[in-house]
Amino acid sequence: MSNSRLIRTYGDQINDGAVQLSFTLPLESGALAKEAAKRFCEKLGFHDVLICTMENIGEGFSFFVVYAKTPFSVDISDIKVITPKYKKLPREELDELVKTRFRRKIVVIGATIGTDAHTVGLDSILNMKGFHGDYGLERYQAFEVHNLGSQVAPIDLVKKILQIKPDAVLVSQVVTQRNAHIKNLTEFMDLLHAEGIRENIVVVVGGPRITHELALEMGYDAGFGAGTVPSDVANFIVQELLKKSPTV
Amino acid sequence: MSNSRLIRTYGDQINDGAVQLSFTLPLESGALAKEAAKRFCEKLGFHDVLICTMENIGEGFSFFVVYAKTPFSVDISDIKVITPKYKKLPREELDELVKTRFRRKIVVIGATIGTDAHTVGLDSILNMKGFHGDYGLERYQAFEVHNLGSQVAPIDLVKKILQIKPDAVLVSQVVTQRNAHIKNLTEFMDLLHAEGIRENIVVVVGGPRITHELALEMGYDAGFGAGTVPSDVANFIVQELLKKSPTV
Amino acid sequence: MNKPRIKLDSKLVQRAKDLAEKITDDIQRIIDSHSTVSVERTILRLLGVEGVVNEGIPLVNAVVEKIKEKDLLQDGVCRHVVNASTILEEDIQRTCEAIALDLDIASLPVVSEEQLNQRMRSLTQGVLDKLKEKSDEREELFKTLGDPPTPYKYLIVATGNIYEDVVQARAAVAKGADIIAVIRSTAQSLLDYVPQGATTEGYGGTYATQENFRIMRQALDEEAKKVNRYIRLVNYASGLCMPEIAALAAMEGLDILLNDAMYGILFRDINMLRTFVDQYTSRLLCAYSGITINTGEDNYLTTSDAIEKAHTVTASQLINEQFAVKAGMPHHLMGLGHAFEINPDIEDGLLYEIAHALLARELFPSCPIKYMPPTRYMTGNIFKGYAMETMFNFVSVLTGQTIQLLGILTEAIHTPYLQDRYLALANANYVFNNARHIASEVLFKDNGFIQKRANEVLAEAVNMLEHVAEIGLMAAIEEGQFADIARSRSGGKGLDGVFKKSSSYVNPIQEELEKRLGVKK
Amino acid sequence: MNKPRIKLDSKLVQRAKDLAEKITDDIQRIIDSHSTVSVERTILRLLGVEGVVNEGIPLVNAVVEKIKEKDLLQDGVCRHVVNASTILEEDIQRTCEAIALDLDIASLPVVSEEQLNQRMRSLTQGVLDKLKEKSDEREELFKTLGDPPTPYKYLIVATGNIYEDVVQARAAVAKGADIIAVIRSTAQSLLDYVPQGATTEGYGGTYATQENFRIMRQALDEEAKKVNRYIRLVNYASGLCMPEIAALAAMEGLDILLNDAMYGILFRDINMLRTFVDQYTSRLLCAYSGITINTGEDNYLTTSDAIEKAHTVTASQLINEQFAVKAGMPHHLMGLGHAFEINPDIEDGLLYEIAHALLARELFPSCPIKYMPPTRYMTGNIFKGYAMETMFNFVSVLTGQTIQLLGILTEAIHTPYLQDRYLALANANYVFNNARHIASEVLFKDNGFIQKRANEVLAEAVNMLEHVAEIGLMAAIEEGQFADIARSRSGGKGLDGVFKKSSSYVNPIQEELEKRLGVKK
Ligand code: B12
Ligand code: B12
Ligand SMILES: Cc1ncc(COP(=O)(O)O)c(C=O)c1O
Ligand SMILES: Cc1ncc(COP(=O)(O)O)c(C=O)c1O
Repeated sequence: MSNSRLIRTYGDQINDGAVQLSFTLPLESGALAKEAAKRFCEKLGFHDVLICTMENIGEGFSFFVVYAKTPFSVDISDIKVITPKYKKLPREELDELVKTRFRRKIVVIGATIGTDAHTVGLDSILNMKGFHGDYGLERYQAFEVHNLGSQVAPIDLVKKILQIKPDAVLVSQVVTQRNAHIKNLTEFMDLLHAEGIRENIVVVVGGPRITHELALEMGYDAGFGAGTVPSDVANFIVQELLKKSPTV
Repeated sequence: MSNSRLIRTYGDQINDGAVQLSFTLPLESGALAKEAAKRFCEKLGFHDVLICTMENIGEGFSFFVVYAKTPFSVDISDIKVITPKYKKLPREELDELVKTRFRRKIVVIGATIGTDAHTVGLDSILNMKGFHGDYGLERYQAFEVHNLGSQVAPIDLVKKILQIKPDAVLVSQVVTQRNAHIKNLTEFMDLLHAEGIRENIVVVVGGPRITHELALEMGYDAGFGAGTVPSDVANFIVQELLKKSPTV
Repeated sequence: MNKPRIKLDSKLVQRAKDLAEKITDDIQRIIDSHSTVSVERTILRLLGVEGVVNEGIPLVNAVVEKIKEKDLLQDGVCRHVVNASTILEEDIQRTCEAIALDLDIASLPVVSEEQLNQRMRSLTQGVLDKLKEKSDEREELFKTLGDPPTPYKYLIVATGNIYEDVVQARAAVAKGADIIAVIRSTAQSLLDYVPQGATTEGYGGTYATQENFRIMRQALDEEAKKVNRYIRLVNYASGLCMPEIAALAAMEGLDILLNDAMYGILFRDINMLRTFVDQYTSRLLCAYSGITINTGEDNYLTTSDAIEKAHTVTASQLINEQFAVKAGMPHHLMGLGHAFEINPDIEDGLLYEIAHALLARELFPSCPIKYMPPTRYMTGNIFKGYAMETMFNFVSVLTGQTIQLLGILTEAIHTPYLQDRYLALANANYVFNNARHIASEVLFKDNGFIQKRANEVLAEAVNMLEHVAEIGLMAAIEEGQFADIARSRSGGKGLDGVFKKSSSYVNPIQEELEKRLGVKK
Repeated sequence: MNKPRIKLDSKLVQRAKDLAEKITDDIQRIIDSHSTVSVERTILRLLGVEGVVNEGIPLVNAVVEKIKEKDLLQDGVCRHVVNASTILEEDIQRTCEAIALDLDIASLPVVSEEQLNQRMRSLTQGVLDKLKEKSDEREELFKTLGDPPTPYKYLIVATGNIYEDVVQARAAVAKGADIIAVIRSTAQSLLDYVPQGATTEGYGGTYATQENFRIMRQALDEEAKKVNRYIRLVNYASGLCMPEIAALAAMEGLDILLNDAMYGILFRDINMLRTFVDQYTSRLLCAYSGITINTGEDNYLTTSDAIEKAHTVTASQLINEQFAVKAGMPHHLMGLGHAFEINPDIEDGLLYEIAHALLARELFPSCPIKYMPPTRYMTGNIFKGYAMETMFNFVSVLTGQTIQLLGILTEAIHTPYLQDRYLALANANYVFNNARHIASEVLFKDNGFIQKRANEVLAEAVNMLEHVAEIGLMAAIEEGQFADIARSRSGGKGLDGVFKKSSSYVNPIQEELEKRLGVKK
C-alpha cells in the first residue's frame, strides 16, 4: 500500500509531461548540431523532442529552443518542507508581547557583509517603509534597529556586536558569484563562535538566493529568501528569542 | 583509443552545462511546489537548480522558470546525419540538364492532403515567386507544375496521378495534431502501392514538422522540413529521377 | 482622446463606402432569391427541433434531406413541416421525427394559406421571444458585472475536450482574459451538419455543438461573477453551417461569432453562392440577438504580403460592413478583422502597422476592430515571438483597437499550453495597463509617413473596389482578388445545398427578422 | 525629426543650469586647492611609469607612498620625481624604481625652478602628444568604418577572464552590438591601486587593467573591420582610481568611461572630497582624449522610487553637466545617465517613462544620453522581463536616446549567458529596425500628461537645486538628497589619500590640459 502522490509537468493535458528548454551548444548550426541537441534532450529522458529553433549566435555557438515530453514524475507525498517556524502575529500584538515579556526593546543589528554593496533588500526589512506594504522593523515599538549598511567586513560586524550587544543580528547577502556569500557567512559564523557570543543571539541571514536549509547548514537560526516581508522576520526573531530564553 | 567528441551545453564557460527550463506543475505555488519543481529537475539529472520564478497561473497550477546545470555530454563523433542527397545546381544548369537528358519537361503534382488547409508552404515551393528569394518550380523550364492546393483527399490525389501521370508527387503536411500527418501520409503511400504506381515516381513530402528520417520510414523518397527552398526540391527530384532510370 | 488621430481623405472614404454598397447590392439580389439546406435547418432548429437520427445525423438534417428528396425544398421546409404538423396535430418536433421516418408529406392535405400563416406567425413569435429573452438575460448580466476596459483580452482554448477547455478558460479568466473563444475542431466548417452533445475529442479544437456552447457559457458566467467582470464567449460560424451555428449561439447566449461573408469561400473552398446566402441569415440572427460578428480579413495576411496587399483587407472590410448593414446590423456589432502580420525584419514595419491599424480605426469609427496577433512570422524562437507580441499589444493600445486576440509565443509550435496562455496574458496585462492612456497623448504628424500611408492604402482599396464593382464580386473572387486565392462560382463545397426559392417559398422567421431589423419593407 | 518634441519651460531650464553652475563653482574651488594620491599616480602613469614592486603593488603606488612618508606629497610627485631624475640623470621610470627602493629624495640637491619647468614642459609635451596620437588613431578608424545608427547597442561582458570576455564580445558584435563594456570585478573600485597585467579571474566582472584594455581594444578593432562598423569600448573609472583609469583608458584608446562626479560617494562610500578631486582630473583627460563619459544617475533609481525621485536624476545630471563643463568637456562627450526603472505594474507607467526620457533628451539636447534598462523590477520570470525590455527599447527609439544598455532577460538571475546577450540583441535589432523612424512621426500632445510631467520633474529638480545651492553640495549629500543615501564629509574610503596642495605644488600635465582645454585662465 503506497501513499505516493505522483505529479508530472503539464502542457495541455494532465501528465503530458510537457517542458520547454533553451540552451546553447558549442556547435555551428546545422544537421549535426540539431541532432546533438536532440540527443542531449533524450539523455535527459525526454521523448517527442521538438527542436523549435536553432540559431547561430556567433563564435561557433548555436542557440536552441526545445519543447519535449518527460516521462518522469515526482512523488510529492514524501516532501517535507522546512521553513522558519513562527506564528504570524499582527504588529500591535508583537509589540505588546515584547513589552510584557521583555520589558525593553529588542536590539537588532543589520548589515550586508563582505564587499556586497546591495542594501535594498536589508533596508526593506529594517526601514520604516518596509516592503510590499508591510512595515519594516523600525516601525515596531518592539525593536531598536542599528542598520550598518553594506560592505561591512565580518570582523567589523563582530566588533559592533561586542559593542552594542544586540539580541539579534541580521545579515544580508545578495551577490553569490563564486559562492562569495558562503565564504562571508562562514567566516562571520566562525568569528561569532571564536568570540563565544554565538549562543546568546539570534542570527538570521537573508537574500534572494538564501534558503532556510542553507542557513541552517551554516549554523544560522534561519534563512529568508526572495519575497520575505519584515513581519516574517519580526515574528521569527521575537519568538525565537522567547524559545532561547523562555524565562524572560 | 577513442575518437569521441563530447560536447555540453554552455552558459558562460565551456562545459558549464547551463540550461533554461520552463514548465507547469499541477500544484498551487508554495514551498511544496517549489521543492517538487526542484526534485523534478534533479530527476532530469540537473544540479545547481535555481527556481527563478514560481507563479500561480490559475486552477491550481503553477508556472516555473528554472536555470540549472547538467552533467550530461553528448558524443557527437558517432552522429550520422541523413539528409536528402543531391548536388545543388543553378537553375539554368538544371533546366539544361533536364533538356538534354529527358528531352521533355518533368511533370510534378503538388497537394496538401487530408483536411489540412495550409497551402503557403507548398505554394512557396511551387509558385513562380518561391521562397526567400529562391524561385519556385513554376519558374523552371524543366518543370510542368500541377498545384492541386489543399484539403485533397489521398484517394483524390491518386486519381489525379493516374490521370496526369506525373514524374514526381509533392505532398505537404502542416497540421500534425494527433498525428494526422502520419495517418494521411501512410494512407496515401498505401494507395500508391495498391495501384502499383509507387515505383515509377519520385514521391516527396514536406512541412514544418517533417524530417527526412520520418519520410524514409514511411516509404517516401525524401522529406523536407522548415526552411526548405525550392531549388533544394528541384535538384532532388531531377537527380533522383536520373538515379531511378539512369538510362533516360 | 483626440479624434480623429489621422486625417483620411473624406472623398475617398465616401467613394469607398458607395462602391462597397453597390457591390453588395448586386449580391444581395441573388441572396434574396435563394435559400440553402443550412438556412432551412436553421428554421427547424429555431423551431426547437432537436436530437439525432441514426449514426448521429441531426434530425434537422434528416428532415431537410427528406423534403429535398421529395423535391419540395424550393418551397422552404417551413411550409411543409407546419402544414404536416397542423394536419397531424403534432408539435413540430414530433412532426419532424415522423418526416424523418418517411412520412409522406407530399400526400398530406394542405391547410388554408391563412391558417398556415397564422400558425407560422405564432411559432415565429415564440422563437423570437425566446431569442430576445436569452439576449436580455445576457445584457442583464453584462450590466451587473460591467465592461472591462478595451482592448479586450481575447484568448483561445482548443483542447478538443470541452471539459478540459473549461479548466483552461477558467485559468485564463483568473489571469485577466475578457473573452474566451473555443476553437473548432479542424475542418468542422466542412461538415454539412452540426454535431450533437458534449464532446471530448477533436483535432486542434473542440466541436461547436449546442451543448458545448451551454457548458462553456455556464462556466464563464460563474467565473465572471468571481472576477466581477463580464466574460464574452466566442465561437465560429463561417462554414457550411453558418446560419445554424448562429441560431445555436443565439439560443445559448454567445456574445461573438466569427462570421465573414467570404472566409468560407476563400479559405475553406465553400461555394460562393452558398456562403453569401448563409451569411445573410446568420447575420440577421446575430443582429437580432446582439451578437457581435468578427470578420476574417486577418486571414488574407497569412497568405498575402501584409504591406503589398494591405488594401485587400480594407476592401474586404468595406464589403463585410455593407453586407452587415444589409442584415440590419448596427455598427457596434460589426467586429471587422485586421492583423499585425508585417514581416518583423522590415525597416519601419511598425510605422506601417500603426498606419494600417489607424486606417481600420478611422474608417470604421463605430466598429469594434478585431485585431489579430502576429502568426505568420512567428517562429520557434519563442523569445523573439514574445517581443513581437509586446509590440503588437502596444500598437493596439496606441491605436485604440477593441478586441485583442492575444498572441501566443508558441504560435509556430503547438496549440497553446496553459503556461503559453498565461504568458500571453502577462504580456497584455503589462502593456495595456502600463500604456493605458497613451492613445490620448500621442499625435501623428500631419502629412507624415503614417497619415500618407493610411490614405495610400485607402486609395488602393478604392481602386480595387472600382474594378470589383465593374466586374461584380463573384467574378472578382474568380480572379483571385482576395487573399491571392481564386475560386470559381460553380466550384467549391456545398453548392448542391443551394436552391432557388419557388414562388410559394416561405421563411416566416427570416421575414419577421427582416421586418424587426428594418431591412426589408 | 520635429524638434523639440515637448516644450520645456525655458525659464526653468535657465534657472536649473544657473543653480547647477553655482553649486559646482563652490566645489570646484575646493577641488582646485587639493590633490589626491590617485591624481599623483596618474601623473606618473602618464609619464610612462610601469610595473609592480613586491606583492603586485604597482610601482606608481610605491613611489607615491614613499613621497608621502617623507611628507613631501603636498608639493605633488612631479616636482620631486623630476628633480630626482634630473639630478640622477635617469629617466622617470628608473628614477621611480630608485625612489621605491628608498632613495632619499629629500636630501638630493634641488635644480633651478627654470630648469625644472623646462624639463616638465618637455615631458608634458611628450605625454600629451602620445595621447593625441592614440585618439587620432581611433578617430581614423572611426571615420573609415563609420558610425552605426543610434541608439547604439551596448552590451556588457563579465566573465572575469579577459580572454573569455573577448569571445563573448566578438559573438555580441557579430550579432549587432555597437558598444562593448567590460564590467569590473566586484569592488575593484574600492582598491586604491590598479591591478597589473592580463587577468583571468574576477568576481562578477573582469579587472580593469591596462593590459586587459589593450587586449579587448585589439579584439574589437579586428572584429569591427569584419562587421564594417566601429565598435566602442567601455570601462569604468568611478572609484578610488578614477583619474588613473582615465589615463590608462586614454593610452589604450577606449571610447567611453563610466565616470560620475558622485557615484563613488553614494554607492561605494568613497569620501566625497576624494571623489570630487579625482573626477576633475579624470575628466580633463577624457575631454582631451575624446573619451565620452557616462554618468550614473540610473543607479539612483535602483534604490529610490523612479517616479517619486525622478527629479533627483535630473538634478544630478545638471550637476554632472556643470562639473564636466568645468573640466573642459564638450557636450557631445557628456553621456548623462538615465534609466527605465518604473514599476511595470503601474498604470500609465510608460507615459511617465516617456516623459522622463524626453526630459533628459530636451534638457541636454547635445548630450548622448546613456539609457539604462529595467533592472530593479526584473524578476525570475524571464518572459515578463523580455517584454519589459521590448518596451524599453521602443521608448528609446521613440524618444531618441543615444546609448542603449541592452536589458538582459536574466537580470535578476545571473550575469549574462551567451544566449542571454544574443536574445537582448535580437530584441533590440527587431525593435530599433522595425521602429527606425518613429521619432519623426510621433508628436506629444501640447499640454498633455507627458509634457506636463516633464516640466513637473524639472520644477522639482529646480526646487531641490535651490536647496542644494543654499546649503552646499557636500551638506546636501550629508542630508541624503541623492539616492536616499547619506554620506558624511569626513567619512568614507580614501580620505587619507587627499591632501591640500602646498604653495610649491606642481602638476604640469594638468596645467597644460587645463590650458589646452581652455578651462583655466
Ligand atoms: C539594485 C541592484 C544593484 C545596485 C545596488 C544598490 C543598493 N544600494 O542596494 C547597484 C547598481 C549598486 C548594484 C551593483 C552591483 N550589482 Co547588483 N543588482 C541590483 C538589482 C537590479 C536589484 C537588487 C534589489 O534591490 N532587489 C530588491 C530587493 C528588495 O530584493 P532582495 O535583495 O532580494 O531582498 C529581499 C529578500 O532577498 C530578503 N532579504 C534580502 N536581504 C535580507 C536580509 C535579511 C536579514 C532578511 C531577513 C531578508 C533579506 O528580503 C528582501 C525583501 O523581500 C539586482 C537584479 C535583480 N533584479 O534582482 C542586481 C544583482 C543583485 N547585482 C548583481 C551584481 C553582480 C552586481 C555587481 C557586483 C556588478 C558589478 N560587477 O559591478 C555590482 C557591485 C555591487 C557589489 N559589490 O555588491 C547580480 C548578482 C549576481 C549574483 N547572484 O551574484 C544581480 C543579480 C544582477 C545580475 N544579473 O548580474 N546592483
Ligand atoms: C498561415 C496559417 C494558417 C492559415 C493557412 C492559410 C493557407 N492558405 O495556408 C489559416 C488561417 C487558414 C490557418 C488555419 C488553421 N491552422 Co494554421 N497556421 C498558419 C501559420 C500562422 C503559418 C503557416 C505558414 O504559412 N508558414 C509559412 C510556410 C512558408 O512555412 P511552412 O508551411 O513550414 O513551409 C515550409 C516548409 O515546411 C516546407 N514545406 C511545406 N510544405 C512542403 C511540401 C513539400 C513537398 C516540400 C518539399 C516542402 C514543404 O517548405 C516551406 C518553405 O520553406 C502557422 C503558425 C506558424 N507561424 O507556423 C499556423 C499553424 C500551422 N496552424 C495550426 C492550426 C492548428 C490551424 C487550424 C487547424 C486551427 C483551427 N483549429 O482552426 C486551422 C485550420 C486549418 C486546417 N484545417 O488545416 C497549427 C498547427 C499545429 C500542428 N502542428 O498541428 C499552427 C502551427 C498554429 C498553432 N500553433 O496552432 N492556419
Ligand atoms: C471569419 C472566420 N471564420 C472562421 C474561422 C475558422 O474557420 P475554421 O473552423 O474553418 O478553421 C476563421 C479563422 O480563424 C475566421 O477568421
Ligand atoms: C557611473 C558609474 N561608475 C561606476 C560604476 C560601477 O562601479 P563599481 O565597479 O564600483 O561597481 C557604475 C555602476 O554600474 C556607474 O554607474
